[in-house]
Amino acid sequence: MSTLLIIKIVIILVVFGITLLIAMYSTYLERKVAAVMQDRIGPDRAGPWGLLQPLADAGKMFFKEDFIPKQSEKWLFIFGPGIAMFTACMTGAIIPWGGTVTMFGETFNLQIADIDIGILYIMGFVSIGVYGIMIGGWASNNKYSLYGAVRASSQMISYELAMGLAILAVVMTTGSLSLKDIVEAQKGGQWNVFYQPLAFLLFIVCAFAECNRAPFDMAECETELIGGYHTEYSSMKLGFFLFAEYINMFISSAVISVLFFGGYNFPFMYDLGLSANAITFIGVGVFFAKIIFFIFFFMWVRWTLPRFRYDQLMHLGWKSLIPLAILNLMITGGWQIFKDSF
Amino acid sequence: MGSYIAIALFSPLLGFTISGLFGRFLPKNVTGIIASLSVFVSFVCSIMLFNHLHNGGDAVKLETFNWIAAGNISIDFSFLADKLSVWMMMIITGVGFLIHIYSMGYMHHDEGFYKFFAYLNLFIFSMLTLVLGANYVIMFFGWEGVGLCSYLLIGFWYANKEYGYAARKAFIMNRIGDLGLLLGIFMLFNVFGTTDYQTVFSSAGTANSATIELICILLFVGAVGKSAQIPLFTWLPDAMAGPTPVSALIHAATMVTAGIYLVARSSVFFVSSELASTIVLVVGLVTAVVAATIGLKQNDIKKVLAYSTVSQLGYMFVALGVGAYSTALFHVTTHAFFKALLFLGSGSVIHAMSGEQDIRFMGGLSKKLKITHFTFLLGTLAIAGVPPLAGFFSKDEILAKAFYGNGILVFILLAVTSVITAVYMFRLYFLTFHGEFRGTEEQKHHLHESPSTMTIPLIILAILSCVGGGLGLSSLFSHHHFADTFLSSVLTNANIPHPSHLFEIVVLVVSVVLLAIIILMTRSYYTKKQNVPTSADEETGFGRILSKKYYFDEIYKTLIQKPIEWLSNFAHDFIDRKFIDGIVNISGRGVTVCGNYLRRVQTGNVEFYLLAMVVGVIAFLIIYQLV
Amino acid sequence: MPPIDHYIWLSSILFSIGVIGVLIRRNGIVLLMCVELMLNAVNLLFTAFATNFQDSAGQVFVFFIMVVAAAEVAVGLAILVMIYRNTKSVDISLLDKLKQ
Amino acid sequence: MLSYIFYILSGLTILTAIMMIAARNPVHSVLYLIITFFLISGQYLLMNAQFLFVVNIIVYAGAIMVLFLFVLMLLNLNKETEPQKSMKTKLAGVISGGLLLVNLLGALVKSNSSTESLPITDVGLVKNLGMVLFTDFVVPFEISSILFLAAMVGAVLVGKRHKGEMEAISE
Repeated sequence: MSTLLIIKIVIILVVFGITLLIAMYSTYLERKVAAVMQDRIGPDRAGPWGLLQPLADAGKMFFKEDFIPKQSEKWLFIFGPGIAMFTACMTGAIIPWGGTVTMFGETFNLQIADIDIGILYIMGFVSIGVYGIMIGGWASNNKYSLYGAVRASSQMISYELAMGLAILAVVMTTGSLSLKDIVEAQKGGQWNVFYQPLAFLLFIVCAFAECNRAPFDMAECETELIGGYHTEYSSMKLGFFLFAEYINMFISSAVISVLFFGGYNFPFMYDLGLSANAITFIGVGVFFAKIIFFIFFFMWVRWTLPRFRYDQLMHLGWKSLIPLAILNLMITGGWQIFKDSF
Repeated sequence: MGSYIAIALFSPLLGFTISGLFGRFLPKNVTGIIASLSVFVSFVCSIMLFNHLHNGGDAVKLETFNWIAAGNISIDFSFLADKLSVWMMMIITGVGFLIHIYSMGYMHHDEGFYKFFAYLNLFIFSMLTLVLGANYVIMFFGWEGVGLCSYLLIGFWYANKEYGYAARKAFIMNRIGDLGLLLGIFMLFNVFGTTDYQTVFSSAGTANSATIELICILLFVGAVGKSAQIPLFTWLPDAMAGPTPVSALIHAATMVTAGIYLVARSSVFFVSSELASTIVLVVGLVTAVVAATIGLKQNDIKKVLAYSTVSQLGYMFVALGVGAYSTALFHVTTHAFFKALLFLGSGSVIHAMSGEQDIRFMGGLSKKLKITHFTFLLGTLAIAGVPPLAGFFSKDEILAKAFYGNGILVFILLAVTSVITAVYMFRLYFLTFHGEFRGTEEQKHHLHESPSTMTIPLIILAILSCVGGGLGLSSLFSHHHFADTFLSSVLTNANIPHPSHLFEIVVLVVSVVLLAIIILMTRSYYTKKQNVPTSADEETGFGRILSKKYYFDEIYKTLIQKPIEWLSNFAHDFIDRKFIDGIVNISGRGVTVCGNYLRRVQTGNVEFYLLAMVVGVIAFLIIYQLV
Repeated sequence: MPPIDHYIWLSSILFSIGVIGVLIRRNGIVLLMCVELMLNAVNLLFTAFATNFQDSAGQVFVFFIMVVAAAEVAVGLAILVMIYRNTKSVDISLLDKLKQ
Repeated sequence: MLSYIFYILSGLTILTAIMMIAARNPVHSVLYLIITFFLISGQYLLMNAQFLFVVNIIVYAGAIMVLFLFVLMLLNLNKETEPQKSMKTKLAGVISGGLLLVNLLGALVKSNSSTESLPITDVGLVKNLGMVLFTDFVVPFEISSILFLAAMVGAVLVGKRHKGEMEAISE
């Protein structure tokens, strides 16, 4: 086995681990943020400042009774959360976590795979992600779950369109689908958010909807549907669903950072006179800082904005976001032609 | 020099576009001025071109692009300004400009003011295309454009049904002629492989003489339609439905001369074809006589002038038939001057009479309409052929050419026509301007001289009618006059002996004496004795025939319209209803019967269809593999 | 890589399965799905040939087939939903109104 | 090695396709079909047709099949409401389909079969495909967008409730 393969395997494991870790501590962060916003203290019993709270939660989840309702489709009931978890984890594979590192006589990227289709891969997995919710919700054989599943599916296919169009604008400015190329094109503070503010706005709204996060958490809206698609779930299966949501949030934040905020780039990165490896590691740190900021942003929005009504959600998606995205695309295309002709 | 052609052509087109598209938003004066200016620009261009050619320059050709290219057909969109074209251009734009000015006054109260000027400009453009085209196809393009504008302008007051019918009549009659012209062009193309003037004329000698005869006759059919000769002349008097400036511009000065232009343009062919020339001569002669006699009994001021136009066009065709092409063109010119003048004068009268056109209700207008009266008188004298006004020279020349070219009979008939012309013109003049006023009190109270926009063109045209003869003045003293010399390089005149001085002087003296007698007689009959013509229905004997226009319309109705109606009815009742519908019904019934049995296959069951489809595909595949 | 023949085998089998599905099911939605399966079998074959001849036209064609399939599904499902709304069923054997 | 992957994928594809038409529950049918499409996507990946791979997933698995599932769930169709054909018709259908298969394969067997393995190309990469799509096939591409628009309008029109219907529901 070559060194490169070993390094790749290590990166895969590390990325997987970090993904789970961040997702885990996102639950903690969520509760802390909620507490701060509501002027409470939040979890503080388990460990210092309640830092062990996620572990305690996980333990609780594992030891709860794993209940499968009698009227449900047993296998699909089990597959649902599994698919949700799987698709959530798979998207991390092409995020460029950092620049190049030279170590052990090899130069390699801090990225599991830099594939040709890049951002389309993420779109693909996001579009499959809905199956977990749909299958789980349908298999529960409960009307609330079914409603949740139906809502989730139509919501996600609606917002996927606007999201794809918003991404296309970025792809048009960069000229590549590869996330690595997109990040490299934003070197030196040339962040896409300055060139594509509308696309950024559209993308972040769609990302909220795709993650089923407030204010678009219609599929699990407690006040209307009890628990939505996970009404019948308990124990670690419920844990998988919740966990998948946090992973999705993490990946969304990463993609937002990559597409619009320069990924691992940070201002003046070549003016500090640091070695390449140092720059890369600082870059990784900066990248994670950006990701955590956006995770915080997700929570901030959740505890600030009230939930939409379902028809409002559909109107927003089809009648505002998609036309805006098309407009943005046309402006971008026009600008490209204008730029190229001079 | 080519750019002058382009400017001359596009200036009216631009005017048409502006007044057509934006006219309704512009003030009336602005529209009128733009339209008039655009024609004036063309006129200036014509003068430039004329100057160029007069100083011995070569014909100017403007090549733009290859218009039609299909197989071995290749037609260029090109224009040619030779002496003939420029001569026509001068008349069209010059007289056209004056009429534009006049229209600004005449049409001032009309709602469709901008539309009118748009049409007028389009007409000028079409007419220029007609005379400037470098091949027969471009000419035909202009020819059709002229026909269209004529239709639009005759039916300008389309709300009146009669006027609409008149427009339609003009259009259809023109189409009949156009068909002949089109066939002629096809034949030309077939024989020479091109329709370009220069190529065609230079290789005219190579063609079979019978073919040339046929081509000439076909072209002449087109000319008959456009120039209102027998048997296609009845549209022109009806065309008086249009506003009077239209009558002046289209139906006197320019459009109807397109036929003359066509024959003159093709003079190379006509000179060599005996039969066609004879036909031209006979048709022209008959038309001249018939129209003149009809003119004797008309009571509508514009109709009299219309028949006089037809008659004068007949004169021109006689000249063409004799082979005196430049003489015909000369008469076209002088006729344009005095006929435009007469029409505009009549327009001024009608304007003053608040739309009244019947001369029986006029009279004594000379006191109120001084300028109109005087100019109209000059026009009348000119058309009657009083020396030294324009009409005398051109008519006299035609008479002379006819006498020396075709003998005494043609000469006598023309001379008689000339006399009749003088009679009906002075009848018109005296009935309109002298004697007692016969209209209503309200009209009398309302009488007024027209505004200066109308009178100034009248004055200019009157001057031209007086001096226009100058173009042919020298024929009395030498054998070639200006028009002859200028046009001789493009027109192939037949070899006619020049009239002797004795003949000229005899004609001069006789005509002066005759005219004096006619003037006195008509004056005493219509002014002194206050005779007022009766309406057509009260006429008796030959007068009735004349006032009914030899029953031409009625004859057409019986000979052409009725049989066609009968044929259509037959086709409708028998062929269509019984025969074709029968076939359709039988087939339909057959399908119904078959369908009644076959519909049992259609179970309406989608599954069955699907299965049938798959079985069909399998069967097809098996057959395909077996074969 | 397997030879092109095997791709033809695979596509033919998938296509035939689609045909059988169309013939043995009565649910309109499942019928549409079977049609999708047939289209996919054809797509697969196109791609295989495109690879075999190293010509991207075949793949472009697959792209267009997907476009048509998507349009077809959108309209087809809309029609089926309407049928369901009127007849409370998606059973195609009930759709014999054309007979009258 | 790639050949083995191909045979495994093919076997699974055929299996899931058969399961799809055999499943009694329409939702199961959809799920089996989704798996079939994933396996076919795998075949694309095997042929290095990356773009088709991802488009197949996004369009078929991610949009079209979600739509199917959505409609099935919306209409709440399941095993109990699924109409079934009689055994005889089913048998007829299977025989017809089998005959079709025999025909297709018969034609293949009759022709000269090739044993050359498929070449490995990069015609299916986004870059190459995009180049062809926007140069040689730009007119069909534009027309297909019009087709989409028409389909969208059509679907909306078909699915739209009429005015009277809406009032009847709200009452």
